Amino acid sequence: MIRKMEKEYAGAKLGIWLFLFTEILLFGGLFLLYATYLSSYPREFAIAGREMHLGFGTANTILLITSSLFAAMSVTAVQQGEIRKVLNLLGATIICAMIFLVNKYFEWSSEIGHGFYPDSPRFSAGPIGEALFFSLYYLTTGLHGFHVLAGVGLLTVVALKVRRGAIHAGDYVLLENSALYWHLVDLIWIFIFPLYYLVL
Amino acid sequence: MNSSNHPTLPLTSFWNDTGKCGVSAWVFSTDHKRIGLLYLYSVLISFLVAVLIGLLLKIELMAPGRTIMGPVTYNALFTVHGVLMIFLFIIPGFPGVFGNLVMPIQIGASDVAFPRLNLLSWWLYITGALTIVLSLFTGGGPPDTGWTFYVPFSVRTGTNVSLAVIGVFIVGFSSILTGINFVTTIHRLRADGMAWGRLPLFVWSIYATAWIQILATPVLGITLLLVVAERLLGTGLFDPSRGGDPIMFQHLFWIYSHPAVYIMILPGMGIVSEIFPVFARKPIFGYKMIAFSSLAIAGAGSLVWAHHMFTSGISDMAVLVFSFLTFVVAIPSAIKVFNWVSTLYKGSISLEAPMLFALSFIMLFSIGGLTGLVQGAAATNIHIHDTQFVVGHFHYVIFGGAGFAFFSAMHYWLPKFFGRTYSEKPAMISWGLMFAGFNLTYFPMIILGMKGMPRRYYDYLPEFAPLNLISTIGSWILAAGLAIMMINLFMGLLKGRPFGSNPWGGATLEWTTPSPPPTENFDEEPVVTHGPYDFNRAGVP
Amino acid sequence: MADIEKDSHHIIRYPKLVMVWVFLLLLTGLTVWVSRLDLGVLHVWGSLAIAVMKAFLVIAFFMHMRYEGRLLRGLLLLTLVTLAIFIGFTFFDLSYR
Amino acid sequence: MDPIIQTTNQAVDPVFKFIIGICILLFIVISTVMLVFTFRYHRSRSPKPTSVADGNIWLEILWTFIPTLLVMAMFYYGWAGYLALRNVPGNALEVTATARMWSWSFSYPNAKTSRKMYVPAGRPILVNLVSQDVIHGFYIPAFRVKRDVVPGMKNHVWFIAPQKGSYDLFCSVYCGTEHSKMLATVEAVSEQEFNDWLNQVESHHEKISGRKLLETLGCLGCHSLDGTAGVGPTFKGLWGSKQIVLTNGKERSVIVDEEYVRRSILDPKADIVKGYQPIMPVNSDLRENEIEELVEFIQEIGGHSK
Ligand code: HEA
Ligand code: HEA
Ligand code: CUA
Ligand SMILES: [Cu+2]
Repeated sequence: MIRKMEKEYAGAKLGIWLFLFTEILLFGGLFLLYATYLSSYPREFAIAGREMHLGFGTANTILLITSSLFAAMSVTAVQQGEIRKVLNLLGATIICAMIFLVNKYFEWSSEIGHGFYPDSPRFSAGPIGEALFFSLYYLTTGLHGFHVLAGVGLLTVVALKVRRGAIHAGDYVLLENSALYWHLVDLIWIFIFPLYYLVL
Repeated sequence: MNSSNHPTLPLTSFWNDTGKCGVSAWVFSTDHKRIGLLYLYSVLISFLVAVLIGLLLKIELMAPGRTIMGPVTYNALFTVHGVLMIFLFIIPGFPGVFGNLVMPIQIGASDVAFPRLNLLSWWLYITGALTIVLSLFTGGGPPDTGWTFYVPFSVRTGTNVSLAVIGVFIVGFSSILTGINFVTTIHRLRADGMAWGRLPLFVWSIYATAWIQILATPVLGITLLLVVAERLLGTGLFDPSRGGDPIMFQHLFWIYSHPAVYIMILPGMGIVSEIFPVFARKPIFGYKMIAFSSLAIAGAGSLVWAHHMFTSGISDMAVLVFSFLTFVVAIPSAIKVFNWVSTLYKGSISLEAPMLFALSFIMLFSIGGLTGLVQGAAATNIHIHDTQFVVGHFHYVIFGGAGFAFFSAMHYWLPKFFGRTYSEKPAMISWGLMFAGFNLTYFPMIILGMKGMPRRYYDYLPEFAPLNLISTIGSWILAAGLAIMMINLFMGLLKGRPFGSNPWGGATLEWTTPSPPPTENFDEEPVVTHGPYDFNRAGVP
Repeated sequence: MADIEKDSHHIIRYPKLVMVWVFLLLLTGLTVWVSRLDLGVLHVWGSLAIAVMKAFLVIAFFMHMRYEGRLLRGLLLLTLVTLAIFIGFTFFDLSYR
Repeated sequence: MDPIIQTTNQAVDPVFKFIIGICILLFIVISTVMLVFTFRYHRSRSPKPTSVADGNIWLEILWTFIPTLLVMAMFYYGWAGYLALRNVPGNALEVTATARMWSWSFSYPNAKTSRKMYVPAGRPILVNLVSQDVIHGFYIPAFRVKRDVVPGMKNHVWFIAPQKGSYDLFCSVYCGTEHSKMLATVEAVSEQEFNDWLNQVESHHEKISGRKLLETLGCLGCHSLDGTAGVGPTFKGLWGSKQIVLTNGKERSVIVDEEYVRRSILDPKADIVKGYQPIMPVNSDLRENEIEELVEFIQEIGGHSK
């Protein structure tokens, strides 16, 4: 019996990692396009990149890193059987994620307000590669935002299960795997941040 | 409980040993065998629809000019034919049906690693399939882009591309989950004694396939999403007037779709590697090389995608690299072929239906693969790219290769799961008709391509007429064979002779359990003591 | 089984996690600072190098990869190499057009 | 491979012979061996296997090595031939081929345009490929050349017509409804005839006739002038007639007048005549006087029924 559980634990761990690999490649397609269009339109990308709000980007980076820390700590906590702490940490993670999304909302609104959105009149007039930068930016951060949302949902479910006692020191794969997913969301952002906010 | 839907089966098989036999006990079952059969039915429906469309295409091409339909219909039909065949039949077919039915038993497991995820995969498949079907009847009508969805055409056309593409996306998601499930299963759930060196070659091929599903499919996913975004939001990423590059779409598309052709063929190769030793009563020749070459095909196959784009305007450097790698990926296939043929040497060969299909697999796949070499060489590709030659090539590898392997597996393994079997004679006749009809249908296409008839042509010049007519007639013979085969299998599996636990004399684990197997597959967890082709110890784990 | 290490339930103590977090913040600061310098193309590579370091920290500690068996690490490498090839080989086309 | 080739066929055909030759040979050998084994070791003749050999390292090496050699040879010849197709001879005559849904037009250095592609036989021709809308494919089977015509991309292709004669030119990349009708002819004529043709200048002041425009724009691929049914409505008797059209999915009836014809040309999706598919491509690059010509011509041939 113990052996069977051990097997299932290891299986679940392998499974979630394989899933994370597919996520990496999903975003990989967008990074591929970014790389190719950056190499075709370095100047236009640089001009477009300067329109980005570094403040929003940095704030969001810090938020995600911190939330990642909370998620990692919640795993330690559950391993040590500190259920109250787990709940607090998960709550903190979720709050960070929410603030991230609110930030994102304001950032997008401000950009759209300035006339940067796909198919906008401003782009039809501007240099030819600029629109590509913003299209990629919206698609990438949009897809990422969607993942953040999914992560919030997932962590909420996990938190409820922890409270119900379904997740505990003896069986916490679900928590650990959700944390892994959350770290991946962070990881993707770690690359989005320099590519869209910094290098240009 | 109620035995009405399978009259005389022993009460100990997965058909009824849980006591749950209603429809909902099937569509919500997490048993890998039931899910495998669900896949079988759904995949076969797609196949039969698509195959009938293929027949219509051939009738239209019987003579130049309009024969039975207009160009708009023709274009929609070949698109639907391609999409159904590729995304709803052959890609989900092997992993979904035989990967599910056989692979867990072959490694001595009682189920896959994530049974509920497995069920979700099937549901996603169904959702995606229904979405695709829905796209045919709503909006601007069935998509008319070809299964490749090339931009800018797919962005400009008024047909219902967005919905169809979303359907394909969902099916792709299902494929990813199956891949994850299988890799985990093969790593974690092998029975005691089932060392990597004792894995049946079918399992090796499913393993290699699953990796392609995991690593390549997400790229297709994002590509399709981009097409939708392009259509709905006007993101302009592939629109040249806004700096986008339509060739980038082709890169992304083929980064998935070339490896995908190995998703289609690798399990077929695995099946042939099972059938040859069993019907020649001899261990497979070069076990290690065959197992290794499956991984090599999966790996090297991910590096050759741009050979579909030699004329598109990619750089000459890219042509050089990708043409070279295309030839590299042919070598592991050659190794396999030589090892299979050597397995026959000094064996004791019985020519039953599975073996006949497997032998013809070798011939048809060789023709398909060798025509692939003609396409892989840069100079010759220029002439035959986008001609009927390509159509001939891929029907030879997909239908003659993967398809015949699928039929072979249906004859070899399905009786195991139904406990009853088909009659041998109609099986032989249907095989003969299909083999003859197949060559008559597709060889003319290869010649037509050499003569310069482009593909996706609704109408053609009179000089191409005779060969097209021959091809059309061939498709009727093929159709007759296929129909006989389907009827024979269908009747046999439901009402035919009982099928013992190991009539073929196989040495892999699925032949150590009863036919049909119980839900738990084995009465007690097997401990494997010998390799998969050690026929002296066939029948015991 | 052989391919998982015993250590898969390794517990990472809080102080260590916080240390990693501090490093991540420092690297974030560093990358913002570097982006202000006038480095030309080096910008891209410099920022990416820092991002890779951050990713490494997250994967190794937050995601427990340091304590996993060889299998997972190998597979992760496989994935990253695959992605690198997909991106890299596309440039056989783009760089020589 | 001979670096100085006379025609593009010479770059490609030997490669075909070489690769297909090897392939046929391999296929015959493999199938024969397989069939012989199947026959010789059939259970009726060989009731028990007489060997349990499950591998042989030397054989594996042999049949890894030989195929490697063969495919490398194929690769090399294929590449060499491809290079010849890419290296345009210096003295080539430049022609621009413009593709649109679903027609070709060819223009020459002196701004002459034509629906047929006239070339001097025996002289290298460099074709610059331009697309007005989606991807098309420039394919002349007789000369073994093909290149995609990608919007926004500068692709080219070259060939020599070795002999006088007419050759077929196909669109090889799927481009929509009338893809298979997107044909043109390459007329290879003598140098003398070619020059005569080229210099027979249509005076620039002369108005381009509406009929000519319909031809060059490819409209006639779908719309007939004589009342026969096509992919799109015929022009005969169109002017002034009453048509049921779908506008934003709602049916309404209109009288065909100048405004309607203009809208149909510039924004084909606005009104779809009932019973037809919304497949007409947008013609955004037309000049005002061209539109006038078109409207006038449609009025001319359509008016008399009223
Ligand atoms: C099951 C699917 C499948 C498989 C297995 C293959 C296998 C191969 N394919 Fe095919 N291919 C397709 C499905 C497949 N293909 C499809 C669907 C398309 C068209 C897509 C579209 O545009 O719609 C296509 C198109 C396609 C093209 C692009 C054509 C074009 O549009 O211009 C090319 C070009 O290189 C190619 C090459 C190859 C090669 C080299 C192999 C190799 O893997 C073959 C290896 C096999 C052998 C070599 C034969 C067996 C070996 C021997 C008999 C021993 C002797 C051999 C040697 C000495 C080498 N294929
Ligand atoms: C698995 C893959 C697969 C299979 C099996 C087939 C099978 C067939 N295909 Fe397929 N085909 C593709 C995949 C496949 N095709 C793809 C990917 C394309 C490219 C699409 C594109 O360009 O985008 C294509 C394109 C394609 C074209 C080219 C269109 C063009 O370029 O103009 C043609 C034309 O002849 C064609 C014909 C056929 C025919 C005649 C069959 C036949 O083999 C069918 C034979 C069978 C029958 C004729 C029916 C018999 C069965 C019955 C009658 C049912 C009986 C059942 C019971 C009693 C239960 N196909
Ligand atoms: Cu133009 Cu096909
Ligand atoms: Cu390919």
